[in-house]
Amino acid sequence: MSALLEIRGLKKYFGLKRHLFQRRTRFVHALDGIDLDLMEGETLGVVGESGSGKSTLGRTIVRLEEPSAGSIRYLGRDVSALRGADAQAFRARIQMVFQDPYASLNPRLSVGHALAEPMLVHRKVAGRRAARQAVGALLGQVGLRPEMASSYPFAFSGGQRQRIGIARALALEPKILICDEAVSALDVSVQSQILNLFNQLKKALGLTYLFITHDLSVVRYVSDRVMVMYLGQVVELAPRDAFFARRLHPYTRALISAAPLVSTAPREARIILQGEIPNAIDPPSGCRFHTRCPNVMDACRRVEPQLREIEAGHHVRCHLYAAGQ
Amino acid sequence: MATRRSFLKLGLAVTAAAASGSAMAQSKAGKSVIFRVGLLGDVQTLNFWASNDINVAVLQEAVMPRYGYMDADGNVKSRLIRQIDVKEGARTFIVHVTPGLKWHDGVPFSADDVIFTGEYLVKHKLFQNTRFSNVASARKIDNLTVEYQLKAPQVGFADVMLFWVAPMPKHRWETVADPMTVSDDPRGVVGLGPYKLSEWKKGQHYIANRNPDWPAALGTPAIDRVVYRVYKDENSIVLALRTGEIDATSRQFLPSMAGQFRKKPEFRIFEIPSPGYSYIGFNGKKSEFAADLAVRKAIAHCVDRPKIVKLALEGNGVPMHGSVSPVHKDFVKSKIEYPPYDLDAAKKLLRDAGYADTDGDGIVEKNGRKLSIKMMYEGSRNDYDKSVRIIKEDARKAGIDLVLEPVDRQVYIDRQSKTKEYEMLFVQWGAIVIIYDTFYNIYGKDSFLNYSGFHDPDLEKWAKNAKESGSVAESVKPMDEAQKVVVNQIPTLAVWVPNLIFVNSARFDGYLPYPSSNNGTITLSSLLNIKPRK
Amino acid sequence: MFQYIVMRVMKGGLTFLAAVSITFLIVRLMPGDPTTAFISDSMTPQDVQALNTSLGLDKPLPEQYALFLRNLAHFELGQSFFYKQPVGDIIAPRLGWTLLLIGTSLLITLLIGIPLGVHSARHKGKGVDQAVSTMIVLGISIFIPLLAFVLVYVFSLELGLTPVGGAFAPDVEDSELISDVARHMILPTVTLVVVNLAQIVLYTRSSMLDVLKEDYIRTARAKGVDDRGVIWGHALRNAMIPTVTVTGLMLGKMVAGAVLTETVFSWPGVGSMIYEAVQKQDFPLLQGAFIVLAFSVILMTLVTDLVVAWLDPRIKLHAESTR
Amino acid sequence: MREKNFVESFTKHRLGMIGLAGIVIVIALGAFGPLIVTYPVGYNEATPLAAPDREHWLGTDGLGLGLIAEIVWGARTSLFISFTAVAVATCIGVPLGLVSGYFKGRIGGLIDSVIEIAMTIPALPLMILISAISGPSMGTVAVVIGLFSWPTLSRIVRNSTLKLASMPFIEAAIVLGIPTRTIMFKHILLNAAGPALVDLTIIMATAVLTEAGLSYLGLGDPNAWSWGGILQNAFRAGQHFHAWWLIVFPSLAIMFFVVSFNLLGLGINETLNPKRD
Repeated sequence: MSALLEIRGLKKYFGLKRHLFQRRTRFVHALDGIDLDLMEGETLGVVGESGSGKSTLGRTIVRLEEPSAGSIRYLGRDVSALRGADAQAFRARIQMVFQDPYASLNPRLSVGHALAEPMLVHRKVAGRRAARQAVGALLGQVGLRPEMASSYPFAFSGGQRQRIGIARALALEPKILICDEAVSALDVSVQSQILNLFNQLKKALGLTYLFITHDLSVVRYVSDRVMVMYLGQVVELAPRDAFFARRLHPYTRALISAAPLVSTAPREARIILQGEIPNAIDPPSGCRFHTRCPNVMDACRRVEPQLREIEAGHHVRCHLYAAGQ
Repeated sequence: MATRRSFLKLGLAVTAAAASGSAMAQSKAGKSVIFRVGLLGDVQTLNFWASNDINVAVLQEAVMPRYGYMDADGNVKSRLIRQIDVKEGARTFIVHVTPGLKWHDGVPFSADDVIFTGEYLVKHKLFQNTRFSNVASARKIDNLTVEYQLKAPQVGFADVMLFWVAPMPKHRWETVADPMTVSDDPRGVVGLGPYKLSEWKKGQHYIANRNPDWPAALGTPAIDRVVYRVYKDENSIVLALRTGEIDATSRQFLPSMAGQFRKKPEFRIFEIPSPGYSYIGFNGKKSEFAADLAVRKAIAHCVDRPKIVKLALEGNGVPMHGSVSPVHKDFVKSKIEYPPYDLDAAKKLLRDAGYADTDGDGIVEKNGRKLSIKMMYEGSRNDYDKSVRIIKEDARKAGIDLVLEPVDRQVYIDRQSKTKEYEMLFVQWGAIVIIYDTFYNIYGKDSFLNYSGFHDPDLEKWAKNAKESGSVAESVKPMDEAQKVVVNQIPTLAVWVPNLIFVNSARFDGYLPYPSSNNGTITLSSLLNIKPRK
Repeated sequence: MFQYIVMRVMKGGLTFLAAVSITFLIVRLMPGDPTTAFISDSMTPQDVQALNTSLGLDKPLPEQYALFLRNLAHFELGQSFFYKQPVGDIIAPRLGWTLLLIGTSLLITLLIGIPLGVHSARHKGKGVDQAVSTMIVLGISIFIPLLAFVLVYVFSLELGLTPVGGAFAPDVEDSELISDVARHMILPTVTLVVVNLAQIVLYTRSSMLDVLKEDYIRTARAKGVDDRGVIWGHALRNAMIPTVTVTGLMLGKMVAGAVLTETVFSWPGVGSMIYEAVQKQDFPLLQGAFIVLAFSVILMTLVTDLVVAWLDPRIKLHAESTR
Repeated sequence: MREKNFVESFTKHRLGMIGLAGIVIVIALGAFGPLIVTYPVGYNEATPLAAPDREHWLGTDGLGLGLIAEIVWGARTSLFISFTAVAVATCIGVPLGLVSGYFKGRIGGLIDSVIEIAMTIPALPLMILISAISGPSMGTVAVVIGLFSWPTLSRIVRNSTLKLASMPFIEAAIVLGIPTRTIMFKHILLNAAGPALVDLTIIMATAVLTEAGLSYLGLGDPNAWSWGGILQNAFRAGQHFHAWWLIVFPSLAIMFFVVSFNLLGLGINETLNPKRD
């Protein structure tokens, strides 16, 4: 397995609107130094509370947001340097499935039109007739009937719409699919159908997934590796089984204990996090989690911990696992 | 200055009911007799001698009247001048000023003012200045007598001066270097009439109160105050008349408009034959086509006067076939008339002159240029508008394109008399009173009413002969000769003579609707004569 | 709040600058000779020469522009062709009359329109509401001269209740001036109210409907605050915000209505003066009228915006909004 | 987005359908009327100021011309004015609204300021100034009205665009590499068209009223028949006191046209945003 996508030192700050007499622009630190290798063929689950920056990560990768610093390399090439036709080609390689199946389809475009348009723009097909055939095939691939192409989004259920959204993402034959809360808006019964569809497609098409979700059970079901984010930073990154077995970071523990159905470990006391996620405009000094951490130590307040590989493939950012301990 | 006060005054009244120093406080509105006149549009200027605006003329009747007036029979009579003696075959005129007249500031009216007026008008080329163009000298005999010596005999001199000229107060104007720039003398308006202009708000109203110094010998008015109200559009005036907001207006009415007042006891309707007539004027200096006699003749063939009178005047007038109005009976006996309505004749004339329709659009061309002439007229006059539209249609049938150019009155006056920026025009003379005298003013080279500067040596000669006749009878022959030239050369083309219809409130009695001008019933004679009805 | 006012005033100034610049460009860049707009037919060559110097018509456009702005800063709006007086002197006394008419109409429009809008929102879908909707469509469809003519015909001519035109009778006593002006104002005011009412009712109604749906109103109702209290106390203040905002935007349209209304009723304001200036092709006067009206409207819009800021606490915190 | 079938829902809106029918009638009048009545030109000696009767359905004017012909040909003028004004307003207002809503940053702010300035400036006096300087012509009047109608349209398109630009389906289109132009003028415009359409009907209605107003002030085209022009002729000649038909019928025509467009707008608006709680 090689790294399809290499992310180094990725930062994304959002400037706040400055008013007339204010000297300095203030920033929200949405991503604050992300390092990550996405391996070909894997499914990486990204979890975290809202505000952790996990969605920004996905949006920055597909270039809906421009990174403030750091690099994203796809097969060794710096993505941000791409222009024109190369940028278009890159677009085709990484696609996204959105959360809200209702809002992610243009209500004024027929399904066939919505699917054909990207193929025509990228010259994946020549002419309308070929596009129609390709649309039929795509719909078949996501478990819909080809004749649905002439219908408009309002005629479909949520699950069907999400299938259309997936079909649209697949239209450009991407290598990587970013799924941003792709099933969280769906009913539980529909969720598993869509998750199964994702697994089937992965096998059939050899896709690589970045699966962003707040739902640990979904992560457990689809992921090969799991990454936890807190206030724009990675706090833990591990293979799925090791992750659920060991959950080293106190934050991870709290997350998992709050979702009891996921926990296969014997019943243990639920860890209730104190307070809310802090303001990302002025993140806490030292460890960003120290304000809510049950295991907080003196060092945590002063020194920012680094992401360290504790054992093979298991990275964690916490003073509890400092070198030599 | 009055203008700036108008809104402030409201604020003043709101804060404190401070008594204003204006003249209106003197007489209580309830007791005095007030006569209200509606004006269409504002009075252009209160410098009466620098304007021939119709509203200025109306205001002038009460405040600064002319030397004389015309009576119901069309004869010119004297008023501010008691009498004019004609001597030496109409070469010398002795002017006797009416005694007892005082200017509104108390200075007596004298022979000095009379002499000053003529000289000042000529010197500054003010309106009416050409009434004095024949004057060789003016000499003061005594305080109330002036002797005019003319360069050539001019039988109409006395009547013309009486009818057209209003005297100027010498003591006020002798220091004014450029009278054309004065519109509103900050020292107040000084007139000579039976009413003093006491208060005005530009764009709104003008109030004239009775002048106690007006000599009783000239008639004591029953009206204490004349109020002139400015209206923005014609319909407001009609409405104001109907609701009794005003008693009279200088505006003449078409029969259909006057109809709503008929059979109503609150109104009185006067119908007067007009001393003026409408005509088409050509300006050969601005249009090569207007300079072409064949075109002018062809257009003359396109004017169907009875039809125009019927539609445009709603039948309220008479067609005018010659160049002198049928009002002047002595001068139309020879029946010298313009080319008659005949579209085929018009077409033939054009064809013979080398005009042909080569592109099939119905309009003829010559030397690659379409026969198209712009016709300017005062757009707010419905009778003009309809007249020119009818003429345009008939001219079109003959292959002539008349492009209509309706403009505002003021714009019209400026372009006609100052810049001469027009190709053809349609307009009406307010009053042609002394025809044998006026003919020269219209057709003489450089005469002030010869707007287009048309010149024909024969016409010039005969018109001058007519003006410089020793008697009226002597002028008939040269007038006939002059008329022959006019109908052949067509510098102007008369169309119709209107009947003037005026509507007045029946709250007053004694209107004297003289055919004096367009002032209708609001002449000084009327103002001196009307009384509230019991 | 202070900085909001500063910002708003700056914006108003910018708007005014844009308005006068447009005027400058229109007159200069119209097809044909731009100078003819300033040269009346009655001017002598000397007059024309003097005018050329004062307007800089022989200089390049940027210099003309600078000159134009400098003249404007000194309130020099040129010389009227017809009156042969400075434009400012002619407009100044008339502006008061126009503002009086517009101000009164606006006040009455709001006094009628807001309760009507609230009432119709409360009885949504019922007969009252539908009647109001119909009225709104008719209100914005009326041709002012026709409405004015009908009013004059009925009230002045047939019933003799109101004067035909003008602002006050010429020979009125000073002590009766106010009541006389009021009498003259009735018909023009009614005309302007009728044509502008629709907008106010429309906005009050729809913003009231939005506000009534909001949580805190439901809470207040649930807490047992009586309906009348909810509507007039809580909801109206919030519903007022879009209404006042739209009032600011309506001012430009009110001016348009005033031009026609003043003309029909011979009201001695700037509007009827515009009509006269058109008739007389008095371009300096027209240009001056536009500049003065634009200034008034911009100023009044500024005031309404400040009122909105005062009504709406969110604007005071405006600065802190995130993206 | 309650899409459902827009056409189907609209047909159930009674007032909207009445408006549509009215517009169809006016358009038919403008398109086919001239085949039936000839262009009113010249004069007719026989019948000046005739009241409506069997021969002259709507009466005649001071020159004896049939009012019905003048009104039919006036319909063409009104249609020409309103469609030209709408075309001009659309060409300026829609792109500006889209651009300022889509590019939220500096460009958007700048354009938004321009829109706001344009909305504040009192349009009618400026239109009067332009028409007075350029001289009366139907084309000028139509274009000038259009030039001053775009700001509201722009604002409406901008507001819709602001909302739409952050919608996931627009982000999806970006991710799919659809060109920005296509996104703005197809994906967004398709969705912003509804509210914009409502404003277009208002612009058309207002254009006819404005033309009538300009005509009333004497700035209409004397060489074309327009409803405002017929009214102005009648008012000028003072014929409204005795020839009521010269006032009533053109006024009715204006009202009919304006009310129709406003009703259509109402219908579209309520179909798009059914506020039925």
